[in-house]
Amino acid sequence: MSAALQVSHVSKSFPGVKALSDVSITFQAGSIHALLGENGAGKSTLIKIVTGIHLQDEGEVMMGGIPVRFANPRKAAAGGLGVVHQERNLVNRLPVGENIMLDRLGAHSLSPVDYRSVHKEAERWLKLLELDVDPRMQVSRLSVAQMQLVEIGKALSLQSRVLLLDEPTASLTPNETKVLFRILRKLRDDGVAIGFVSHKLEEVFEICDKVTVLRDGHNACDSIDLNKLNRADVVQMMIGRAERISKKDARPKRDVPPYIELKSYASADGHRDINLSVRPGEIVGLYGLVGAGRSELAKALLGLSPQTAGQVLVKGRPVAIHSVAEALHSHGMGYVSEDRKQEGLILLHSVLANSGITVWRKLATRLGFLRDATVADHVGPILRKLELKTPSLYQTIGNLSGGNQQKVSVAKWLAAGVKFLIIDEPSVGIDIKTKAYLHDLIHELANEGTAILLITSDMPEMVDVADRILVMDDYQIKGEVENDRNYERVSKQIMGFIHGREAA
Amino acid sequence: MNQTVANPSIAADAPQSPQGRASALTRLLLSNEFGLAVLLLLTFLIFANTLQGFSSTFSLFTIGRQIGINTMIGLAMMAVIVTGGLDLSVGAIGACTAMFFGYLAQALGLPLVFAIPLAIVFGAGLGFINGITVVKSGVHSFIITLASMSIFFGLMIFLTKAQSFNQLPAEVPSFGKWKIGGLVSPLLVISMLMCVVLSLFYRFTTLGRSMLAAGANPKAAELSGIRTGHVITACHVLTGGLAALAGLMLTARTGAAIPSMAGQLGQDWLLPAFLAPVLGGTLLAGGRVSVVGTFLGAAFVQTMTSGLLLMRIGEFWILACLGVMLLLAVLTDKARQSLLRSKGMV
Amino acid sequence: MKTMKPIAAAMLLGTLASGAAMAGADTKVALVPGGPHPYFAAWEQAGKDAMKDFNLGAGDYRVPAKWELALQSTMLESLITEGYNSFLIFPGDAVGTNSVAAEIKEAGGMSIATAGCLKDPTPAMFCMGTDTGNSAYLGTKELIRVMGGKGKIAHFTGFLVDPNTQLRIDAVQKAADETNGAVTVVQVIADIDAPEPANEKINAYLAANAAGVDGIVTTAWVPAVVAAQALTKIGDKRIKMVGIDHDEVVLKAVKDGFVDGTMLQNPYGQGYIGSYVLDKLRSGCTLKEDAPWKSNALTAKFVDSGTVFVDAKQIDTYVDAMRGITKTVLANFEGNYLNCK
Amino acid sequence: MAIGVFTRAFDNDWIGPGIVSLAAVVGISILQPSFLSPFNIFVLLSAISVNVVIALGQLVIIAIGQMNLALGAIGGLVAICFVGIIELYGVPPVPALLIGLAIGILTGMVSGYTIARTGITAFIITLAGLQIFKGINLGITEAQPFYAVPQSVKDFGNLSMIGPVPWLIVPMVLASVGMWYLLNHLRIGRYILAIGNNPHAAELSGINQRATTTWAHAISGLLAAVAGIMLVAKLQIGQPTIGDDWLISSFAAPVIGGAVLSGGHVSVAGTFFGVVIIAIITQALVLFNIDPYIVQVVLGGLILWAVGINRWRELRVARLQEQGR
Repeated sequence: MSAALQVSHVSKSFPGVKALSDVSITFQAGSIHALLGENGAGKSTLIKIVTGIHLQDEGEVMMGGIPVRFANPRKAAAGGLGVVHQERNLVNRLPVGENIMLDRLGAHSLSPVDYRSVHKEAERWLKLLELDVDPRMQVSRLSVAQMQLVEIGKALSLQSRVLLLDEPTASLTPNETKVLFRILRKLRDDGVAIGFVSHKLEEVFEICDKVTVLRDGHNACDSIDLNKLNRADVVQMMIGRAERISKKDARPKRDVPPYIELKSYASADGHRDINLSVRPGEIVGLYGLVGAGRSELAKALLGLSPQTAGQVLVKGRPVAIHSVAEALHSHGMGYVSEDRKQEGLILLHSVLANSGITVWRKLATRLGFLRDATVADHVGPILRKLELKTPSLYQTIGNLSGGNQQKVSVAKWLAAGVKFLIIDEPSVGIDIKTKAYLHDLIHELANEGTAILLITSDMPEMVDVADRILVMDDYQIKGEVENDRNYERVSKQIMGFIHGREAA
Repeated sequence: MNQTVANPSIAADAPQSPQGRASALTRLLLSNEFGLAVLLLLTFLIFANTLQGFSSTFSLFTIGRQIGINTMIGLAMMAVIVTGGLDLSVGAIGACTAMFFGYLAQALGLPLVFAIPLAIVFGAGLGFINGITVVKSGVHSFIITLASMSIFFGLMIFLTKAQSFNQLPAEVPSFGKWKIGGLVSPLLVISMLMCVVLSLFYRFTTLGRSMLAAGANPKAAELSGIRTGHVITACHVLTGGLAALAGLMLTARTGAAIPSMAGQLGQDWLLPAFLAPVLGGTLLAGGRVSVVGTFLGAAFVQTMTSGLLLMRIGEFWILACLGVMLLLAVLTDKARQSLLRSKGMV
Repeated sequence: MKTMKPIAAAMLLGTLASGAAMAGADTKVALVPGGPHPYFAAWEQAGKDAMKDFNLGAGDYRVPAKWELALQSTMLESLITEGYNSFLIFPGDAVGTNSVAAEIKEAGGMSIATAGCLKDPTPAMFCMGTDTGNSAYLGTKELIRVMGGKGKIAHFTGFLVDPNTQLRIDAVQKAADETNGAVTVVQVIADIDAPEPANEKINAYLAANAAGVDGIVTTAWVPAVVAAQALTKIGDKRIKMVGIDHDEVVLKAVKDGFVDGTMLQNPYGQGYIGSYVLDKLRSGCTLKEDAPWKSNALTAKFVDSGTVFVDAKQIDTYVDAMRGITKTVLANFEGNYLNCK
Repeated sequence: MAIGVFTRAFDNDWIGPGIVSLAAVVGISILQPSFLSPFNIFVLLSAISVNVVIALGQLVIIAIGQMNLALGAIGGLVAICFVGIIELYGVPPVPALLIGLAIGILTGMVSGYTIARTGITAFIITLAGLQIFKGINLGITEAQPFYAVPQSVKDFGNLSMIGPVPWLIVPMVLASVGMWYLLNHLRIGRYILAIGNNPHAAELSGINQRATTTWAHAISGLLAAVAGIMLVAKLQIGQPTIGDDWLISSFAAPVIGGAVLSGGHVSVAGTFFGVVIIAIITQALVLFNIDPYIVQVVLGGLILWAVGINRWRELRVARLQEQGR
């Protein structure tokens, strides 16, 4: 029997970066197949090629032994390929039911929509997922987890032979995840080929039977049985060496007054009763699931959302921050965004413009004049220190690799010489080497006296880098964990704080 | 390709390796501006050799003068397209400013040295109103300026009772008629100077760069410490100022400040205002400007218009020709971009 | 257009005799309105006829595609470039078009502001057109007459940016004032030169105020058409109305008795006489400074191209009336205004 | 959810404009009793009918998150083609009508397809379309109107059906109900809204964006054509200027009616009341002899006011949602 979905020897380049090279993977019917790899290893690119969003440069995609080349996701869905993408893809202003059934609202353009059957059908999938939501309700009124489930329901409802799930559990609670896994097992038993992408190795070992690992766009392994492997093997394949539990020693505590301190802080975004302080030279981790309100807290601190209660103290003095400009220029605060493409960088512009944007004001003459050379003199040493690889400073940054882009989005804050830096998911979409490098850099910065707030959902990263870890859930701080670099203990404690909500 | 930046300060002055330089040359040859310049040159040569009178000094003078005015109108729109927005009220601002200038110079008898700057400040002020409304309301500038176009123009007509100012100081009309070297209008010179100034502005000033950054990605710019709201307001102010300048130039050209110079609600300016920057390669989505392209775009449109008129194609078909030209221009640009992308050159 | 043909033919006959055709092959006349408008349609035939009758090098009617001052200016400039030297121009703007007229003069050509005037000081030779103020005044007088000397008048007129609009408003007011309060102007609706808003506003006004109005005077083409339509539709013959121009709708309403009369203007005569005069001036004639120029709010050198009130009785023979005027004006011009050696 | 009921009342976009319309009617008729005379109602309804069809033509494009600057140019082109073929070729009214509507659909489809195929913003494509269609219009007519409007067409535009209700209301009602049904109950309508709301998600969900965009513009073209022909009937003349001044009101009415300009959310009933408000204000300014110079200012102010209200509502809904989390 030929494989339900087979990818053979696929390569794909984007300007400035080779995303996939000679990658193969085979999804069999009746199997749950884990696709693993670090951020930037090429998982999402692979899924996008399979579903017809990107076109491969070389290689072949086959379904049931027949080569396919979907022109767009529509064709892929019609060809029997259901996908839950990593980013949310719901139409917010339409009701839940219609979102689930969006591609089956009618036979042709002028078909009337039979709402009763649409809602009935949608309800079936919502029930299956144990999601108690009226299919007539607008998606915009759902919580993040509910949206994720609706999206899964939408993919399930296609009843396709192949189902690819890209990080389906990122914002789910353990209970919701349990329900999802039950459904996936049933689908597997019914003969569906399921592809499962996740960062959470525990989940992978719980539900998957096969595994393919990608590393830097190559196959680290191709469709092997998972039960022959243990966690350490998988990790070794992912990062190319044995998992280091903690390379870095616990850093000495500094006994200095905090650079920034929040007291019973609340924001218009919904944060409540936040108490938090970061000392110069300290790396404070902020852990939480997607939708817990971490990035929102960072942005609120920078003045993008009004403060509604409590106090913010910078160097012991109460301040009110109304704009990022104020945060940067008056209080030395910076923010490395998790969303490089949308918030961190101006992809249309050059490396120089992106790395110098924070210091234009500082470097300009009194009349606001500024020469490229002045900026280059200022940011050049920093970029050089970060070992940025670019043909020239005038290269459009959109053409650089993810790791190099990330270096620039950090570099601009180094250039600005901030005293307090919030780093949000620093290792999304970058290669392992850059990641390690960034971790060193964060430590180095802290050693030089910068106060750092690190936001990440990557548990090993958190354990590796942070000094102490605050756990956030539902826009509140649920607890604090002193980081002794003991992965097992720390991660268990963190999860305990988050799941405390479940128990209650 | 991927060599580490060895010496950034050198990189700043002459960043390209020989390889990089070659690709820069190719990039120049494939750029919108270059294509437009070639097209303009060709059109011009064809018209000059086939149409009688096209290359007479009088014809060249009038074409040049009109290019000057249309360039300024195009620059005014360009300054706000940078933000990914637009300003439908440029014509209304131009007409209002011209009338305000007329009032100052004629009714109040203010010397030109005061009247001109005051008028430009007035136009910039109208732009400021647009900008602050757009930023504060968060509504797209299309709808805001659609409204302000009506309001500005309506108030102007209400206040002036649509009466022209035609007793302006003699310098004004004679400036419009002045032929430098018997051929070149000072209006063209002013616009070309403004092109130089704006090119420098977008390249060498903090504000100009911030405008580009805020236009390309307002979120990222905001999070990088740029006061996006202020910058976008500043873009509208710049638009207002440039529209005011265009209004004054048109006043010099007609020798009087007349309320109808930009048509009902100032709508006559909209076509040149969009044609020039769009033909010139300014991204409507914001974040990239081409000042030179705007000039070339305006020059191309005016050359075509004059040529078509001389060819006696039929006055009424000129409008359709301009529309087709706009369409072809954007389609060619699209094709060029995808060519570049397929060759991995962008 | 179709209406124009008979007029044109009739006028041709009437004027051929008086046209002492001089060799004017180097006189290239361009007739340029401010933009497309049915009023100017007669200019095309007038230009052609004049070209034939007076042996001109050209008598071309060229219309800017839109009512856009810049477009008209560009077109005039390109006509200069093409070698035209005599221009009949309807000014896109009474002030703004002066600069192009100056360019024509500098290029060795001459121009006559036609159907609308340029504001003095102007490089145009003179202005020939309907005396808009006078026409509005006379029309209002006629209206007051049919109203029996008392009542309330509504006045519908054109674009506000057109300076003639203000002249018309003033003239109507003046005629009403002369009745010492017996007649009042109760409403002026302006800015309705496009059919859609005209239709909306005039209908809205009549719908609500028909009872409060005894007479309507219109002083622009579109409002006349729309108001005539409206009165015909209501079937109201109590409200008196004096229209303007010769749109089919207005003429029919006059015939049917819903409109009491219309003030005819003379676009054909303007084009024809204007071309003739330009040719004369080019062949050495000069304008007499002491000629009986009229003056209006814009210029001191104005020649009336004639206007005539026609009511139901004369409506079938209005072409004759116009022919008479054209003849008179042409003869009058030759005798009183031109100085030919 | 209690909040659901509360916000749903606010969600009904037409309630605000509806109340304003009603208040305006009551207020004006007290000050000016003739406002409610049968003839005035007739006049008002005729004007509203045409403008609703125009606004709906823009509404469907706003729904998909774009704008159609060529709406008026298409309407004008169809209007003169309609009368033109009757006058020049003696085509009977009904085939002429069908040809006119076909031209509208076709021109709309061409713009829509160009936008969908090239990905160039609708603003530029329809700006070019505006110039081209208007240019063809003027090229054909040389700006002279066609007069040969058949009596049947004139009657349609000027006679009343029952009492003060004009025949013109028929296409308006058909268009409104049709548009409401399309947006709420037809697959194409839901797709239009989905694309307007989140084009990326729509594409990933298997919606054919190209076809949907093309059809949305075709519908817009059809409505422009209907409005153009309605105006021919109403004005009794094939004016080349038809459509020149549709732009502002075509955006103002949907916006007053609560449409979100970025797409995905529109209200047919709200748009209807938006048109009513504009019509009443236009009339009120005439009735109360308000300086005509100020009309434009009021219209502009009205748009800003509507935008402000919409914004306020959006924020309010967002806040309620925040609290409901």
